[in-house]
Amino acid sequence: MIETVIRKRIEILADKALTKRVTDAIEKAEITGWTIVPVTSGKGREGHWREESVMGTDKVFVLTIAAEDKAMALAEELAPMLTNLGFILSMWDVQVIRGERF
Amino acid sequence: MIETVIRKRIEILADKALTKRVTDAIEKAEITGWTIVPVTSGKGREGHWREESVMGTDKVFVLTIAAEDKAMALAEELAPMLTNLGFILSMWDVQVIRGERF
Amino acid sequence: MIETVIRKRIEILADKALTKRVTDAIEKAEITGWTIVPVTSGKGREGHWREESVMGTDKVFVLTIAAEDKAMALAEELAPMLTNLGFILSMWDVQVIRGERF
Amino acid sequence: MIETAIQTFSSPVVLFFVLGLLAAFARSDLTIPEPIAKAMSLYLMAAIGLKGGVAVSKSGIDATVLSALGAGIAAGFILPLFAYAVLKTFGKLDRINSGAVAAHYGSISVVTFVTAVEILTGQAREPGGYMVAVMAAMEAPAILAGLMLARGVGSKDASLGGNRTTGDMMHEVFTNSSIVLLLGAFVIGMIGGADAFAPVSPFFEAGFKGVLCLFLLDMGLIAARRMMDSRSMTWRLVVIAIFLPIVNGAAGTLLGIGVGLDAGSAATLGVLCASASYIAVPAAMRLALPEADPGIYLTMSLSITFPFNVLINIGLISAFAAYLAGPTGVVP
Amino acid sequence: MIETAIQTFSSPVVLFFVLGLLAAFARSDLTIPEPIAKAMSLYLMAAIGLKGGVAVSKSGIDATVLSALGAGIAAGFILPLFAYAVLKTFGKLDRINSGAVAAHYGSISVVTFVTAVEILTGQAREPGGYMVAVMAAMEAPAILAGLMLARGVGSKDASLGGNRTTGDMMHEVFTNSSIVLLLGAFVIGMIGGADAFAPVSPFFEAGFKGVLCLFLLDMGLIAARRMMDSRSMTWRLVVIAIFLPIVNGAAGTLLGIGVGLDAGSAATLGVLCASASYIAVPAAMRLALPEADPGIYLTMSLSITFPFNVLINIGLISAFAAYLAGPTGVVP
Amino acid sequence: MIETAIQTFSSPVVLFFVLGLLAAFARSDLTIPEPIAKAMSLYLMAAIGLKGGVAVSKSGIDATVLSALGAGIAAGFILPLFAYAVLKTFGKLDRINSGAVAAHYGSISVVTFVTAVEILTGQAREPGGYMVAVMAAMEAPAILAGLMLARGVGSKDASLGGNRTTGDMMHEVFTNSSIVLLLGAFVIGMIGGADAFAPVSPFFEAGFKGVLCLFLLDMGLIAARRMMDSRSMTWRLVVIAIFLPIVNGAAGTLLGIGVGLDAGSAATLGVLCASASYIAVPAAMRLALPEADPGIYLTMSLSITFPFNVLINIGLISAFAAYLAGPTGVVP
Ligand SMILES: Nc1ncnc2c1ncn2[C@@H]1O[C@H](COP(=O)(O)O)[C@@H](O)[C@H]1O
Ligand SMILES: Nc1ncnc2c1ncn2[C@@H]1O[C@H](COP(=O)(O)O)[C@@H](O)[C@H]1O
Ligand SMILES: Nc1ncnc2c1ncn2[C@@H]1O[C@H](COP(=O)(O)O)[C@@H](O)[C@H]1O
Ligand code: NA
Ligand code: NA
Ligand code: NA
Repeated sequence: MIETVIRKRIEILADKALTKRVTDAIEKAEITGWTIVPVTSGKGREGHWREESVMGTDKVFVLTIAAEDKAMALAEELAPMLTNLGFILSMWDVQVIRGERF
Repeated sequence: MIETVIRKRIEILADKALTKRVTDAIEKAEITGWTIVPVTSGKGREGHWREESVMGTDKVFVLTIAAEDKAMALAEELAPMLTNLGFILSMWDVQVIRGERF
Repeated sequence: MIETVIRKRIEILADKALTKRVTDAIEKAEITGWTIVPVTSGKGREGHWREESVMGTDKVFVLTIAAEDKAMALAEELAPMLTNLGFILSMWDVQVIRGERF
Repeated sequence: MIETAIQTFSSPVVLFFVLGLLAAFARSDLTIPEPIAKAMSLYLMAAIGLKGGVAVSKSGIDATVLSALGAGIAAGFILPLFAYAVLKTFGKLDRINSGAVAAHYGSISVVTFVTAVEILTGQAREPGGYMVAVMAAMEAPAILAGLMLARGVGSKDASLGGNRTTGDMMHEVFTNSSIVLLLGAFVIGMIGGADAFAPVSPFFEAGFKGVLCLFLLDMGLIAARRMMDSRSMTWRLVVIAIFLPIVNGAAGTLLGIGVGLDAGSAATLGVLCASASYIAVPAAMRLALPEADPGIYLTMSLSITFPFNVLINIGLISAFAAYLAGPTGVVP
Repeated sequence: MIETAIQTFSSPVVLFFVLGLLAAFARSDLTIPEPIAKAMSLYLMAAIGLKGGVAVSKSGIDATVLSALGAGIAAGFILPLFAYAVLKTFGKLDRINSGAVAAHYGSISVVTFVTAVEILTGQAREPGGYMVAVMAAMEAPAILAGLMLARGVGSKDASLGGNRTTGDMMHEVFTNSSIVLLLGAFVIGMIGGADAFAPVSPFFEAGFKGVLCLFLLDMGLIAARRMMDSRSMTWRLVVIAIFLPIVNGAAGTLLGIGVGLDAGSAATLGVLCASASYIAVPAAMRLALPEADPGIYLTMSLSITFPFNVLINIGLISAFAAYLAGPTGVVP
Repeated sequence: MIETAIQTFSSPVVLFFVLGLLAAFARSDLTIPEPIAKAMSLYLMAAIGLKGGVAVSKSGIDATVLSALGAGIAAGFILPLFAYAVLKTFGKLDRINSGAVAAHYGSISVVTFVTAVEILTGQAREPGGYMVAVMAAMEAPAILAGLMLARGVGSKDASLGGNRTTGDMMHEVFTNSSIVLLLGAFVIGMIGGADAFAPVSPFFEAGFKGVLCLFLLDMGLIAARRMMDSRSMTWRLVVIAIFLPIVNGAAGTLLGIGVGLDAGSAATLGVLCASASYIAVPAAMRLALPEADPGIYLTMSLSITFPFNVLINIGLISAFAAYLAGPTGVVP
């Protein structure tokens, strides 16, 4: 049977305009890659938002898979933005094939 | 090291036209927020579908992060729709930072 | 309380043009369905890519939920593509309602 | 007849539809991006609404217009009853799906209407501008009729995550995006009239046929792909999807001639009766009758009835109207 | 006045905006797909830029143009100061949000400008083509002024995941997509001139008003939905969102007449001062001042000031300019 | 030469391309939404196909047309062999990437073709309408040639999740969306002819240059961003991406004059040979040769060859064709 290893999958909801701040943090944590998934609307304590790229209110999910230590370093780095910029972060363990890539 | 808490992440695949039924259920369960992710096509027992917004066959993922008890209440509330309207629900544990938000 | 069962959720990042190779593998593994989620850009060891459907550089996430044995069979089937075509695969356990559907 | 067929098949609009069908059957990866397809449908609604409103602002509302409107609305309520009966008996569909399909066949297809106007105009039988108003008026009644057939009057479906009353359903039907845009643009056209329309006419009028070509290309692609994927179709349903447009088309044409319309307008009323909605009604059904199967109603209306109407039935109806109206163009 | 109001409310552009407002208030599901809305805004920027560039390539840059430019740029720096003071005191907003909102009111709304040009042209008071250059020149100064008010000169916000200097902020402001496209197309129009513009004019000129209709339909939908969702609005902010365009509009018109512009151009300068940005500035703020609340600045500029300007204030400003310019069209 | 350069650089189409390059190099966030870019490419294919089909329906197919077609198809098979040799030896690429890149340079770029037609028409050297047919005929042969070079005839790649035969590959190539649309629209244009084309010409003809401007703006943005991100480029590949269009352009022009085409058509054949595909071929390669690196073939064709052709090489080729054809416009 094929061999899998455990990594962390981190998912950050951020303003599209501020994506670079998240990916810079990912690179600072020396994680090899990331992937952007679009989102179209949502609701939170600050109310309802909709993807309106004309006015720059759109958000994205930034996904990245990394070893636990790097994942925690990334979470640490992003923590102030979660508070100040309203980002949302969640992470969980996943099995990956060819773990050396992450 | 930064502190994380465990929450449930629930993901519901629903018809776009019926999104409000899902988000109403989320609000009924007193969960603080949700986020909509687009999907473009899929296949199930009922065959193949493609995002065709002209004809209203498009679907979305509704994501929400909540404490376990609220998550289970939501699942309970949504159960009839899973059967009657062909929605799909899955959930799993995630670590979040600033758990008081969820 | 509503009853849930454990299934694997597998997520494959693949070139849009090659989606059919992934869904063919899913069908070969006798999994009942799959769902496609769009992605817009990313970065890995091979550098940066952006969704450019004019030139065919766009990618998608293929999601599928299946029992563990079928999930492992799928991973086995996809393994060569992970190496040759640069696909990425991760999987984890999820709770689902109405487990007989998956 | 042969002349009509040649005219039909040398229209770029029809040819792009055929191209779409062929490309999908050949399993080409050609697709129109989703937001573009949606935008084209919105554009077509706005353009048709404006044009109709301007036409009515010019002609005013006279007895002909009123009788055409009356005939259309009546047809919108009656046709679903007939369709429902056929679908439940011969078609062997359940109550919910019969009601949903009946709503589609009682309502109208804007694109079929437009294609018919183009073909009729090519035959020097241009229908009256007020037929846009008739079309707009025929969109909603059949949706209401179909919902009542499927659900019964005043019922609630508390089980489906809501306390949905007939009032809610009416709201959903009348705020449906295509109905709002078609009627809204119609009113704008009536308020503004031809003068106000002039500056926007390069966009809404000159561009119209070209957009229609690309939209029909997409409809061809979607119709053919849906046909190939279809699992819920039976031969009975295929027969109905051909039979209803023939019968409804003839009935509508007779009705039109009967209430005193000219041949072109009567043929257009026939086409409206013959056509089955695949934009406004499916979207409304997904909301108001989500248990119904789009694999049935969309495949019937878009993949069978729509091509049948565009490629064959419009020609038949036009010939029938010409025959009824007689050689002098006056009802004999 | 009444005549102006009739002219305003029979313009399809304005009527589509009203349709958008009504559809959203009626909770219709009508929406323009996101990529289409974005594409329309890019199209409008390119078309306006080209048109302005071609106009300036014809007229050249003379003393009138230079004084109009000077007046516009000065207003762009001064208006935010006034707005900031009002927002902080009467509006009770904090420093950051006051600065962000001030940037919006000091900058300009391209669509308000275009609507005003259309209405003024309908009244035989077409402004000079160079006013596009004035508009372009007024976009950025207020953003800089607003950022400095919110942040203080030369500050850094290391806490927010970066070492962002004033230089970074200036770069973000000037490479903002709408500013790049507006200015870029302006330069292309100037280089190419009328001859080079001719082959692209069916797309950029003939189509313009139609695209504007659909864009305003969308703005109506968004403005109304935002108004209904709004949580951060107070009555004080609503008052300011009406008060600022009145005061700024009058001031701008006076300034325009003062530096010797004709009535149409002076009214246009008034409208530019009265308008609040909802495309370029919000996008820049999200990047450069992410702590500010879009629920405040977008709701004020798009949901209150923009409808007020389009439906009422442009008429007021035009009448005021006509009054100032006197019956002979010359400054009395 | 200088005159040509001025003509090139005052064309709005070229200027928008330069604007895109500059905006991306300045790290502006300007982007054309993805579905819009795709829709524009589909529009351009449909419009060009229609135009060519109508042209051929008028002119008919005579000896000149046939020899131009023959020359084009022959070039489509031969150019990849030459390119492959250069890429493998001087370029030091492996077999698979050499084959993939060779397919791009043997095939054609529709947008380069269109830009060349515009520039040549500006110089009173409008090529024959049948050159669209030549272009369409040149799209596919090089893809097949490139695939055979990369894979060998009749090979299978069972390892890559499929049993992909040459037949499968041919199917994928000929059902590629741009090829289907270009050829389909060509046939529609031929069937319908000028009369049928008239009602859709405001959309497909009048709007064409404007859409081309925005499409080239996007190509400029993408080309520059790709150049800045590129990791796989070597100086050898950059040299080849300039060398091939010069050599192929001259060869194609000579061939054109040789088979008896007029200067404009010969120059156009030269441009087709010089151009490298970045729409149809990359999409086909992703499917049929997924192991090849888009970082190589797209960067070469889109980021180097395309700007070189548009900004410089079209001018060179046009001058060369004029020189060959002699002052009287007849081959000396
Ligand atoms: N519990 C939640 N689950 C999923 N998404 C959430 C949740 N809470 C907030 N969000 C998303 O995060 C955005 C910002 O949240 P907030 O800062 O609370 O307004 C919301 O608009 C949602 O898109
Ligand atoms: N096993 C699965 N994994 C992921 N998505 C699924 C699965 N089964 C069904 N789906 C999605 O749910 C939709 C409806 O499923 P069904 O009701 O089985 O036709 C499908 O079209 C897919 O998009
Ligand atoms: N660690 C990672 N986390 C998330 N996505 C990744 C990761 N590494 C690679 N990817 C995605 O996979 C694509 C191909 O990766 P690569 O083959 O490493 O260039 C990247 O462009 C990303 O979209
Ligand atoms: Na009907
Ligand atoms: Na202002
Ligand atoms: Na070539």
